[in-house]
Amino acid sequence: MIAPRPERERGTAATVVATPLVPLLEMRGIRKRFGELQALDGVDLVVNEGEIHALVGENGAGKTTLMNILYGLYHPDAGTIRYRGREVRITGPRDAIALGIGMIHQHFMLVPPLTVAENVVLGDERGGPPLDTRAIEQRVRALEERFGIVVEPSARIEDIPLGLQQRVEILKVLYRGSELLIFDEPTAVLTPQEVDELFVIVRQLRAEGKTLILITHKLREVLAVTDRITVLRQGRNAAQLVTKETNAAEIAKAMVGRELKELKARAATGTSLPILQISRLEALSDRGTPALRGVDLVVREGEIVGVAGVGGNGQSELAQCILGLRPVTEGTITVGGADITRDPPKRTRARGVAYVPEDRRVEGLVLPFTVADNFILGKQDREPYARRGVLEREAIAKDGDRLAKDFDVRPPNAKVIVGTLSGGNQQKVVLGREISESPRLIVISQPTRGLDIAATEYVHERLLEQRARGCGILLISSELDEIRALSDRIAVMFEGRIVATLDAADATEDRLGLLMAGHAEAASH
Amino acid sequence: MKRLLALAFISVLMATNTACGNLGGLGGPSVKIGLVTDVGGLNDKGFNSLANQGRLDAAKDFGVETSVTESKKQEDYVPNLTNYAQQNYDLVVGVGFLMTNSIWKVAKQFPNIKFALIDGAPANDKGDTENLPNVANLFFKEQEPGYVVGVIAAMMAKDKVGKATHNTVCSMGGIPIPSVDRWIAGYQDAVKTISPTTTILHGYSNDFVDQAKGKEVGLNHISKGCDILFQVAGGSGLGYIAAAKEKGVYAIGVDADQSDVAPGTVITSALKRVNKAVYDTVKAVKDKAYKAGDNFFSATNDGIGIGKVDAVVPANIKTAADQALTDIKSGKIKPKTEIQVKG
Amino acid sequence: MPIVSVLAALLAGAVLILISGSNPIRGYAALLRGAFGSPYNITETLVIAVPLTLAGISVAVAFRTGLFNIGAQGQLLVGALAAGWTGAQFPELPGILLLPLTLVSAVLAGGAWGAIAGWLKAARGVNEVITTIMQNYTVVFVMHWLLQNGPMTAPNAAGTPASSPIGAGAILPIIIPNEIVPLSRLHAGVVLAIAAVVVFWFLMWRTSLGYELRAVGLGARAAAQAGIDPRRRMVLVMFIAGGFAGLAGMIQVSGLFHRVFDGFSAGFGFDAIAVALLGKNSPVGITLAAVLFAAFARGGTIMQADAGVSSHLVEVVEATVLLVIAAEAIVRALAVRRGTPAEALA
Amino acid sequence: MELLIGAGVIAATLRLATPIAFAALGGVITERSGVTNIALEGCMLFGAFFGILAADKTGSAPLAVLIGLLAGTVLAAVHAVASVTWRADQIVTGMALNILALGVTSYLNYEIYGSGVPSGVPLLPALNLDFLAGVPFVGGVIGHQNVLVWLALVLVIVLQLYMFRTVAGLRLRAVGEHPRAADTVGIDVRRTRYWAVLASGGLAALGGVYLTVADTGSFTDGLTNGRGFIGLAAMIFGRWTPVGALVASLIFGYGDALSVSLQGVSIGDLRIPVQLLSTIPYLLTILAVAGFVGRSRPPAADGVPYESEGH
Repeated sequence: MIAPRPERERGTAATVVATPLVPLLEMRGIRKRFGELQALDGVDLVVNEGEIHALVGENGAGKTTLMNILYGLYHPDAGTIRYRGREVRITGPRDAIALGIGMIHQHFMLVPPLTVAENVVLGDERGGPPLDTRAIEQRVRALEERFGIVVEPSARIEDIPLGLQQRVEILKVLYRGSELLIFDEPTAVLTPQEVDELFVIVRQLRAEGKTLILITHKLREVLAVTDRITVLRQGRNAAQLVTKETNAAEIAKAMVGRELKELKARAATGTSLPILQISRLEALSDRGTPALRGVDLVVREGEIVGVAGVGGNGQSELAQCILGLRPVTEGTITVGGADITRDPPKRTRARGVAYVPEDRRVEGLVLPFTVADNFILGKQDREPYARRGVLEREAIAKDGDRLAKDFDVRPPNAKVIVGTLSGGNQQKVVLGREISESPRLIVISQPTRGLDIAATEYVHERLLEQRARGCGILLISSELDEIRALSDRIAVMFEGRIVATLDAADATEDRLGLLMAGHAEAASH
Repeated sequence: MKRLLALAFISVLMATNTACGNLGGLGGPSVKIGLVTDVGGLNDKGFNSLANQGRLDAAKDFGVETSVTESKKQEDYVPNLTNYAQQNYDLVVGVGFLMTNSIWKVAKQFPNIKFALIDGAPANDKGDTENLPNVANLFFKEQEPGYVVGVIAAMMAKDKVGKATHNTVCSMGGIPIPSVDRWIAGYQDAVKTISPTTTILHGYSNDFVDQAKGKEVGLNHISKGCDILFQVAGGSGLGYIAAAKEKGVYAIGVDADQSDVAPGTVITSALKRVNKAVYDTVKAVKDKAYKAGDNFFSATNDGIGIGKVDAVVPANIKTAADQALTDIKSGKIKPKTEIQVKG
Repeated sequence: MPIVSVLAALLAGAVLILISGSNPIRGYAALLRGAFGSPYNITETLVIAVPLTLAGISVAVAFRTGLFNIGAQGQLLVGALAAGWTGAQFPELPGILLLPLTLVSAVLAGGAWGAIAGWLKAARGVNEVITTIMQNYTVVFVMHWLLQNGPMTAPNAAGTPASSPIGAGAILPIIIPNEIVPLSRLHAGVVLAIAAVVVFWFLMWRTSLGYELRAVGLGARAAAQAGIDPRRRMVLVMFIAGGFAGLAGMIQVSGLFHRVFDGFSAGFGFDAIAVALLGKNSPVGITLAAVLFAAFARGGTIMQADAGVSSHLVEVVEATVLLVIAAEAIVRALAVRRGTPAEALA
Repeated sequence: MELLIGAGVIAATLRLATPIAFAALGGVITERSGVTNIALEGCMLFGAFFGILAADKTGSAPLAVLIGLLAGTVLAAVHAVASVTWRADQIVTGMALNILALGVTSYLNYEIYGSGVPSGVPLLPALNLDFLAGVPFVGGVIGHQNVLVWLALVLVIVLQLYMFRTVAGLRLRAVGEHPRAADTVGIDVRRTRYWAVLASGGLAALGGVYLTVADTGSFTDGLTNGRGFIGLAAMIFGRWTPVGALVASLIFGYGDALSVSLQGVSIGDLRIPVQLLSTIPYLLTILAVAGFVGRSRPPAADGVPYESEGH
């Protein structure tokens, strides 16, 4: 099961660890088991003071589990943690905070109805009993100035974009005077510019004497900003590297244990026939503010149109409007020439529209249902799955097993509860359900968020297959690499508008980044 | 789920073990009396608690063995009555007009067991009254004590005695049904007869439990000038008395003597001696003098009466009340049974 | 483990009974005898279990769809009123017509009353907990009005707040002959209840509609994007929930009382909430939990009658057992869940 | 007009709203922490019974308030243990505690007082604001309200401030919205929830104390008559805020007051049956929520047991 570690890597690790200083953090032989799964099987992690240390590995390699142990959220089954040379027991976040360890969580630990300042100081308000809002905001502002991180302290979390929410997470940690900062997949939701800004912050923190652990699977980022690298694979140490002395291929190989596939070159399959036409589309957000302000967009048969943009600029609302989940206040949407502007999801889907929502756990799947039951979601009242309103259990089970096999769901058992599957396999269930009906149009949001490399490759291949079949695809993603790799054309959304639509060939990362940040003039350059 | 199954299984096991061979411990006294309350329960401050008082008195005085069952739902009446009948109790007493059909059903099945029903007669499945040879119907003439306390209220109001200065009297029922309204009918009849100028108010709490609601009706009546308050509403009525107490006016108790609920406020009580009815019926069974069919408890046999009269009530009024009671006994006064002033 | 906890709860109850001056062994013996100790007592336990099961299904159907139906009590009474009215309105009709008519009217009336809460939630966003609580009280007072010398009061009621008896055709027959269990009241309603349990199971797990309801309950947004409109399902499910409760009301009228008495069937709708949750909203679970509750109700009464234990102490013992079972069930469920890695690795 | 908005009706509104407001405040505080407490009814019943018992046995009304409050807190403590520590189903636990409270209070009431009621019990006084006597309407409405009515109003303000203007309130809300986020910054989720549940019991119990020790002076079995559940509805109606809960309680109380003041009133020849008058508060509440409030969002983690990971 578990690939043997190459000798060479071990040697590398040994030489690097032999630094004269006492390491700031030493985790040795950490083990953790969840039921059947040995999540960590004797992992070591050594972090020196003042460095940026990358912790890389695929999803499920154990990175987050290891960090949750360091932060006291999980208790290890075995192993020791030494901090500043002293053995410590971390039984909860309080212990970690007291030691000077702070964590910027991947799923932000922010309370949506509270303000930025309230979230920053929560649990360490330094005052009271009365809540002195002004004093708190003052303190947060001072902190922001010191580290050059700017967010309006009186804004509510639920009103600000994810990029800013992440800054709040960083501020929270800095506010507590943490010396060791753990960043868990910090760039997943950021634009390239925001990533650059984050790295400026990260380097500045290092200059201030902070130590950082960066959990990621994006190699470019690892190479750009870190000093040393620990690679995990399947719950074990796969490599210890020094950033300056390695390259992307070496890290990737250590992560995956094999060479990566290249995406196949694509033949142009696009016809001129538009399948989706959106004109002057307007809609409101959940809070009643304008979310779409006149969107025009066309997707043709056999074409992938990518929608790039910083999260929260109307992409989700756009997808929901197409599907009929959100009322359209102005404008029209047609699919294959038929007006679907006011159609409910059921009728929209009947016209051959498939939808892969961005949050598969909440929107895509009914988690407590089995794989087979999730495969028929939306088809539960049609033959062959139902006759006269009565479910055809046999047909459901049979097709469930077939689809689970076809789409490589693991375990390949349609009776498994979907909630217990990994993210990648959950996404396969959604994708399998949606493309098994041979749709004419697929609206797909964040198709590979949280997936490991193999699953990402799998999803991309399937999408290209659909494109080749002549299906139109509207691809919404915050992963620019993904958009650029798959799209024929790229539309950039900013504040509820499509500010530019570029051919893939013209869409350089810089240009997209500028457009995403609202610099519309970039399109003309 | 396993848990429930297991529990049910154990239950059955233990039940079969214990089902036989118990009850042998009874025996002893020859007469056994069972009382089944209605859903109001033993603490209802009304006919159930009085019936229970009668049971306890009888147990003490006659040495009979007694038992009581509180009904939690109307669905319980039949099995609760049946339980005693199956164990060959000598007398099974049911309380309340809601049991008329249940007692008919059970009594028909157990012709050798004697039954008694407070405030009702057996009613067959059509809803028609059908007297049975083994059911004693214990009726009360609630209008009679209502009339007597009405005399006191009317004269107090007319003569403006003490705090009764507005020549207004009032009353509150629990719900508008005949067995409640009869009290009020007698009360109003007396006031209309003795002091036609007195204003009469009347209301309902629509509840027998909620004291706060009763109090609000009381405060509402007092704000309209009422200073003598008569209630027929169980626990809710206690709230009505509380209103009188808070505002320093007078109240009249019901069912039992409620003078100690609020001394100085409760000037008297209209009594319905359910305890006596039960006690007498037990005695009759013991003495083999049990009489099926209608048994009326009225002024004639002291089945009704009035409670302690507070010192604030002048002697002449007290005398007038006694006289009214005597006149009712003799048939000279026949209090009305229908309410005249509805609100 | 669970048995140990339940025994501990019963032991605590025994101490209370002892302190109150009664004999706990005699008390518990009476409890069990009252619930299951004779064929007659078993049938009486079942008589109580029938409406509890149906009301439990009413609550469960809503829970499965993500709604909290506190209104089973009111829906039951509305169903009873409808059954009482229909049954008395056409007394001459033969049973083959009148019984279905009575049943359908009760189901429709209970359903419509329940659907109000669903509609208010779907159309106006009104939390169904508020609506159903308020509706419960409203029914009680409307029932007072109808039956206390009101429009539905029987002409021969003689002071009893009751409606006219229903026609013979509307009556659910006793299913156990007097020769086998003398005096038994166990009526064909128990068959209806079993049928309802099967219908509940079939509806929820074997039909497209049930699939949709469960999908809405477990993942409303996933259901919505798949074309299952949660709002319509809210109205529909509250209609179904009300229908089951209405059927319970009809059974009390047609099976037991043969008319409507003011204030009857008190509390079934509230016990039903605990029945549904204790039974994990599953058909078999609800049935067993209903029997357990009914056993406590009947056994508790006999405990007072035959062992002199205060009925209120019986309530205390019942509550203690309920608490222990609730805590046990959840702790157990959590222990199982903790083993799954999905959450941990997400 | 007098019957609809006279000083008498509005004063009655305040009285009738008070116990409901206490229960609703209890609901607000516990649900804001993420624990549903459907046992408010039982806590109220405990407060009502033990309050009047204490008043009777100690002869001191203030002491009665304290003991009543404590009794409700004790019952709530059981709920806290079951729902926070054992992570039992909060609704089943609540239902069980309601049954328990009814049983315990009814049992003790019968054992201690039999069929009688205590008399000469010291009650909490009204606050007589004589200087308002001359002021029309206002004097009639608030001139002679019980101290507990005032306490309820004060508590609404205090809790509103506590919840939105104090550090502890901030933490409470964080725990109810996102317990994990609170946990990661070192806030003790369990302890916060424990205190919130205990406080909810105490507050609901004050509603019960009001009924017996302030309003009527005696206890009868089950006299709270569902007010705990009405309080729960008022909490939702008031969108889980103290001030909102008060407004909701007042609307309900107003309906209740109308159902009394309109008795005997006829519109032309039409006499509204008294039973139907009693439906006013319930229908008014539904109408008010449907008409003005609409959708309301509970705290995100309401009713969800919290389990810190990895233990």
